[in-house]
Amino acid sequence: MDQQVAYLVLSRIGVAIVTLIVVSFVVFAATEMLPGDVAQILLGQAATPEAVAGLRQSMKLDDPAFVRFLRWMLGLLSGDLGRSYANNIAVADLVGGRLLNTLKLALVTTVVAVPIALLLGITTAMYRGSAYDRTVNMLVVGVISVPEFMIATLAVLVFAVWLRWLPAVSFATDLSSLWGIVRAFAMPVITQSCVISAQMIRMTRAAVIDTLKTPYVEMALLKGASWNHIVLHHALPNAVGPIINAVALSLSYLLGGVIIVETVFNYPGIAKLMVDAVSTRDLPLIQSCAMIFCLGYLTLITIADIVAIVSNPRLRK
Amino acid sequence: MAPGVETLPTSGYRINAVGIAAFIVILFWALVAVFGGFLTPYPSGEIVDLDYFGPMSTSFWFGTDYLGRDIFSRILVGTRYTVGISFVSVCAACISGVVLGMTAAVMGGWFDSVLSRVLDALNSIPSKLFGLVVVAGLGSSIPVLIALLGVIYTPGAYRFARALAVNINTMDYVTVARARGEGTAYLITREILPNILGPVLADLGLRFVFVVLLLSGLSFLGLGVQPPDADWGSLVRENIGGLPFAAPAVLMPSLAIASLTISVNLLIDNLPVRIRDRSA
Amino acid sequence: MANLVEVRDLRVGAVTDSGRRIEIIKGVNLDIAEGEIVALIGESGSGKTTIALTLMGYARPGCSITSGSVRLAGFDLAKASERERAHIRGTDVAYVPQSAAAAFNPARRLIEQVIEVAAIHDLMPPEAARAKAIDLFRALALPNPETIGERYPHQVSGGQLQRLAAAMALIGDPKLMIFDEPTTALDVTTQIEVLRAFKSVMKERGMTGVYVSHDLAVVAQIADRIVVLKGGEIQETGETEAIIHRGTHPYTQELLAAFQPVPFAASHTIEAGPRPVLEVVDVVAGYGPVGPDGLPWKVALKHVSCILHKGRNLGVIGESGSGKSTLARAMAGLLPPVSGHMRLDGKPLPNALHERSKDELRRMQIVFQLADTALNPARPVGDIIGRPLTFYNGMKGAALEARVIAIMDMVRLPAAMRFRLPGELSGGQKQRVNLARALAADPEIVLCDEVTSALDTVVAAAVIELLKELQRELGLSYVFISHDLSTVQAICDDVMVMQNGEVVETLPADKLPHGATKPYSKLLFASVPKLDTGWLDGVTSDPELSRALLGR
Amino acid sequence: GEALAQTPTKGGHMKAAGWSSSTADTLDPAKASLSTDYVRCCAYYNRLTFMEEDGSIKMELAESIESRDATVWTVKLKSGVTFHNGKTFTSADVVFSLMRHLDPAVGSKVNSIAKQIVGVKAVDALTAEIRLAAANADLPTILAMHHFMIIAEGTTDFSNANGTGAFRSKVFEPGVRSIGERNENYFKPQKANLDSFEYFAIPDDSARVNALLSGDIQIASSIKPQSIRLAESRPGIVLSKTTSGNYTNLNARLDMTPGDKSDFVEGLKFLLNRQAIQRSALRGLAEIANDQPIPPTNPYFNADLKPRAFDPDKAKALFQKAGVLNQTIPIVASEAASSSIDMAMIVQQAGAGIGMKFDIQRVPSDGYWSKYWLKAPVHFGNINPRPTPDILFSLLYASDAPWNESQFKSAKFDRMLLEARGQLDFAKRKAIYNEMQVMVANEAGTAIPVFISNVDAISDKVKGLRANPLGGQMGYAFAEYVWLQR
Ligand SMILES: Nc1ncnc2c1ncn2[C@@H]1O[C@H](COP(=O)(O)OP(=O)(O)OP(=O)(O)O)[C@@H](O)[C@H]1O
Ligand SMILES: Nc1ncnc2c1ncn2[C@@H]1O[C@H](COP(=O)(O)OP(=O)(O)OP(=O)(O)O)[C@@H](O)[C@H]1O
Ligand SMILES: [Mg+2]
Ligand SMILES: [Mg+2]
Repeated sequence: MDQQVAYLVLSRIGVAIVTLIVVSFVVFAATEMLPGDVAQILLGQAATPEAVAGLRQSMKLDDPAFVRFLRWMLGLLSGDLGRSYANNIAVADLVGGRLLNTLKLALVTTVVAVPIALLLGITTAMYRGSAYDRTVNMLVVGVISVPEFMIATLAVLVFAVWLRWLPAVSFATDLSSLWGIVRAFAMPVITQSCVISAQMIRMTRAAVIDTLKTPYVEMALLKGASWNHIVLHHALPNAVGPIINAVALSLSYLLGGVIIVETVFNYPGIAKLMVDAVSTRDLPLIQSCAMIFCLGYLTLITIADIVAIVSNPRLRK
Repeated sequence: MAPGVETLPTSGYRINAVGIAAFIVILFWALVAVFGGFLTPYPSGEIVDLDYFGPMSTSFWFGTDYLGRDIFSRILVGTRYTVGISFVSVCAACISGVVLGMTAAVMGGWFDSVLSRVLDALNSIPSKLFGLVVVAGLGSSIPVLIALLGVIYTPGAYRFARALAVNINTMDYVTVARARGEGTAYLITREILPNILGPVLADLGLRFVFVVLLLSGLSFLGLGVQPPDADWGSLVRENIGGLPFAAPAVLMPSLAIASLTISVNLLIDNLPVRIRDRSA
Repeated sequence: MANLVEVRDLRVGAVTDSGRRIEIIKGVNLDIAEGEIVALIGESGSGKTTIALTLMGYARPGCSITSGSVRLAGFDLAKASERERAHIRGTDVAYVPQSAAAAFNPARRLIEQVIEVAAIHDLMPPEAARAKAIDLFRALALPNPETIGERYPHQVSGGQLQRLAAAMALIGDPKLMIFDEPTTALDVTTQIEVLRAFKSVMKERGMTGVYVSHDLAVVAQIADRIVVLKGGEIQETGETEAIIHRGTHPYTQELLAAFQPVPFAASHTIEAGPRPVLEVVDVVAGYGPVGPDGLPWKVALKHVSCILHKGRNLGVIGESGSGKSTLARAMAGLLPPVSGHMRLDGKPLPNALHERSKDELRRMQIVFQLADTALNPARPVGDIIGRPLTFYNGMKGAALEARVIAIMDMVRLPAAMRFRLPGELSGGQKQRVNLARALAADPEIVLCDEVTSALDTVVAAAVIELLKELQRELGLSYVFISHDLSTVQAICDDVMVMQNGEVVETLPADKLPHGATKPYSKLLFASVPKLDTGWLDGVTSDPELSRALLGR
Repeated sequence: GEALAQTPTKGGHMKAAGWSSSTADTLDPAKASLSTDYVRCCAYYNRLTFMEEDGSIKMELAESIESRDATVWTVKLKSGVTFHNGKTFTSADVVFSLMRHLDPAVGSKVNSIAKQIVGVKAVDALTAEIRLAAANADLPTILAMHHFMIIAEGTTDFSNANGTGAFRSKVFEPGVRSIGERNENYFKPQKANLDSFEYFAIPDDSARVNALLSGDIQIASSIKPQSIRLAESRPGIVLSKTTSGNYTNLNARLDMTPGDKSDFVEGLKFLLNRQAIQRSALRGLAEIANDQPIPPTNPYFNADLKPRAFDPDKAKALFQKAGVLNQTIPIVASEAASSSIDMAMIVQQAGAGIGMKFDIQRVPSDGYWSKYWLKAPVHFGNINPRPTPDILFSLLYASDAPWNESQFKSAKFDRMLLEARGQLDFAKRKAIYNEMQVMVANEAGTAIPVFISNVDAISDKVKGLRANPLGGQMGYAFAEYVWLQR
């Protein structure tokens, strides 16, 4: 079985690489389709045709698109992400710190949100129909119905402006002490958790409820198992597939989808970098960011797929 | 059986009080979506108040927005976008995602692999880039917006439905249907769908919420609802500056969103159940 | 002796969706003395499982105990809290379910589920529980007792699963054991061992037992007292001897009468045409990935060949796990053989399902052994049975409805049941739905995998009668897999004996049981229980038989 | 506070936030385009000249700039100035810094303005000579623009800033933040007051204000009119307002329908409800303009040219005459041109009153300047303040102007532009510019409703900040001049 899983992982990694290349090409093509190129956008309003032509030439943008794509791909093979068109700084330098920031925030959010979400999802399934279940359900849907930027702004108003407990912008804070980090991360993490938990909670609940109807759950009841035991040992293992998929999808949001949180809390993460790169048509940077998102996403869903397969013995061939 | 059960004897379906309440709210908004445009006290784009973020008053029921426009009228006009676009695109995304997901689970093999990878790839393209390319290529109109939202949300629905469906697909009753020679269409609609409907509907409810909110994000890409009209999410976004003053301009659209999305989810949780005759 | 169980005026009801109450159990009184084994017999759907479950203070979803009391050692389970009930279940009273297949969690290893009771009630450390479980596996004659627990539920045969379920119940040493048809899926040889194991374990630990069955012969071996049920009411109670010899109630007599089957071959009138309708040649099949040697990881069929003639029936018998169901799956195309081939009506039949034509599929229908998992829990019975009619014949509307009702009537199911979901049926009812679905396809060959195992003798006899009748009218051919030799005898022309994935021998049914030549076949036939309370104890004294049993 | 303003306190670390930054952030003055770039350039580099609050020109790195014919200019440089890396500042640096704007590969934003420079010559170590293609009396003002900051000769790598400015660059993370430390070797006797300053962008308007309110930053630049009420409501916050000539205008191209009908263009100008725009869209933080680009603060402003009144009836008549009434005219607007969507809606509403249908097309701000601006028949533009009428007119209205938003072409106008440029006499120049302003207001297709004020919200701890015609935050040069009150 270990061998099967290893084979599975290897083949998925192979497929992931192909997907990466395809995505990178699509992203490249998409960028090419957008109006304006980096020379034009860097010059902004000052983009006279001659100025644009001159800059374009000096940036080697006159090569055919495909050649530039290949050049970038070849560079990537040798581990070189290229240099940003916009300011000629190595993409790796631009991305590195930002990626780390994003990962930090994502990690903290995961650690906070996933256990809480699973706990709420499972307990609401256990006490389905109870007042507790209804309250949590209302709250969950209520919380996600509030736009993210509103949650973020409200949090800032309350905790930073009125109470002055927390800094309004995460990055302007001292990150050297643990307390400083907690203060800086508190609001972004809460906001992100609000956004991603809902899906996990609802999906966990639905999947667990589905398995609670099965005869083996009835049998466990007849063995004298408590509800807790039944849910944890019987319902959950069979609901793992859908749950892990919901978790993976939710977490993938933490990489590229947190643009609002990064904006409101002025947190220098990779989502904003990507948006910047798109608006400046900074191809090497767009490509690198897209690769990172894609890689993150593929990693998450591959893990989800493998866990789902391992959790259902019938799927293991 | 839960107390507060109400029976609708004629329909052959039974629904509980919460479900009825949720349904009434949704019906209300559906009616507003259709007729709201004719009921506005003021044109939705007209500046009617010299002040901005005005309070609730008899002339402006829900106060005024950042430009001094009547929020009540703007919500009425915005309803059709929020309700209509969200509804259509969520249905499109979920139907295509779920159908594809079940098909992939049933067919398996290369169809499953290829489709899964294609949708994975689609999902890993940043949606902002995607949106921009679509606007650049196809221009911006409501159908394009709906299609875009559908495409953005299909892979998620697919993934979730597939995860559920592969488990069902291993059951003996699916094998029996296969042995009968049933086609894929039958397998997915009759053997698999009824058994994954609960989670799929729950997923649909959530996606509805996301779409309602995403709409406002896409308006800023220039997609879809064009000024002076605005969907509810955009109303909240435009007026977010009024939050510190608890301006009705930001609170009322938020309440509208919450009432609709919560109702949709409650209705899904409390769908009518068909009354079957189980007598021996 | 004090009564361990006292049931007084027990009523169990269900509320239909339209709000109407129906009563499933109508005022039952029952006493069980300490150390006594009481059998509940009665026709399918008479409420046996329901009563058995109330002894644990449990009613299936949609049903509830409406009145009466169920006292276990003086403690009223009907009024107890869920917590108190949980405390008693597994330790004071344990249950072996009717459908073992559905009772196991597909995602967890068998051993974990078997020793779970010990963990839940904190009875013993896991290692001790494991050791005890392995002892029980051995006592219940499971193959590879040390390792079988590491498998998953879908990796063992139906009979193995049922024994594992018994082990799961026994591990907590309960005071009261409830067996719900625990041997229906077992072949006779295994059945003997299991029954003996049950008997000795229960005697050793002074357990009290409730044994639900429709098989009088089995009940005769194990029960002290018999309670006969029908329509949710007790018809008659008495000492075992008294009931099996002097049963007075008409239903009891019906049951007894149905026990002696009329051998089929004798009454067979159809000319045994020379035309083979299905040929299986040298088939090798199994489970798991195909290895470098071209064989699957677990080979379940080793070069099996057999022939089914038109209008004749082939019985397949053999111990649990011998590959009977696998053969049926291979024939149906669900498990394409790695080598060998098949012919249908003289024409080559593709091995794989998807290569077969719709007509080929229609002509051969399979009835799954595990009715529970073979019925879609989300679809009403009427739809399940109606589908083949629509699918193969395009039947619709009123015609469809009429035909569904007719088919349900053939298998003795009331028409009103077509609106129910499978979860709301009794075990025997599910099995009949399963059979009805195959018959609805209007097939030429029906692969019946234990279609009567969960049916009481009366209904089973009726179903067999139905199958014969269809055969007379439509010239059907059956492959009849069963462990119940009398049933096989009642319907088959030829009987194929299987062991370990191989064909031991094939005999004409009228030569049974004395024509068997191979020792294994002999053993098998000698193991058929007799309607005689002393038979089980007598078996062991038969030197030849016990030698054979030991040699296995 | 004026008394205190006289005695600056030294020391402290200040944090200030602009409204936009991206990975395209740069330390190259020629490429500077966002507020954050300007702030950095002002802190790390110096210009030859500096524009004061009242629009007058003061010498900075130059000792003097003189010319007899406004064509050949002699620039005398300050001595004893050193770059951050210790190199001495000489005329060679001036030659390099100015000439590079002509090289297309540099991608200078002021390439089109710099084109009038035909040559810069180092006369001696501290004297440079600038030769123009044609006379231009505005050269000292032009040199006060941010892009003409002086860098060390031969600099091509801008990952660090090597300037002469009051601060040295310590941290530069594009799109994230910049930190500068006081330059102790600064050539001005009054060195910077702050020990260090940190600058970053908080693009979200309410987040920027909130950061100020919570005390995380001391300056929140360019806050939106809608946020002012919040900022005002809190103690310890002061607002600094400058109206410097930034405007968002509605352009109808004269070479495309419907702008090719002059009645349509005129009607559009009458339909522009300037009061409503000033009051509602900008919450009073604007001054009503009269369809020409020179702001009232500019000495050459034509005070006699009165803004058109909002007159829907006249507009209706004109539209009728142009034959466009009842047609649907698309207007392209975008977040990229600030307030343009609100303005569009005001025009749309006014149009609805007279049966004129305007269809607002909100397009992404991404790509707006390359895809829609200057191109769509009716669209919005947004022009930042420029120091002189000459720059504005040659950039925006001359027949060969690179940004001729409405494709306004007039030989007379071009002639007058050249004439004024060479004219060293203020009164005569003003007369010509006045007439040109009238021409633009009446003939060009650019409707300029208001000049938008810039409002910076600052903590009352920040002292020494003055207004500047080059933009908010003291023309972005605040870092050198402000101090933090303890
Ligand atoms: N999916 C599977 N994977 C691995 N082994 C399996 C699988 N299904 C069945 N087996 C094994 O194959 C052998 C034959 O199984 P099969 O179900 O054909 O037995 P059977 O003769 O029908 O027994 P029973 O009378 O108990 O139903 C058994 O040993 C069983 O454990
Ligand atoms: N949820 C339900 N709603 C209505 N009727 C039900 C429900 N569950 C079971 N029944 C009915 O109750 C009756 C008793 O069922 P039970 O399972 O006790 O039968 P049984 O005697 O064990 O039969 P078998 O031998 O077939 O297993 C059956 O007629 C069955 O159809
Ligand atoms: Mg039963
Ligand atoms: Mg079997």
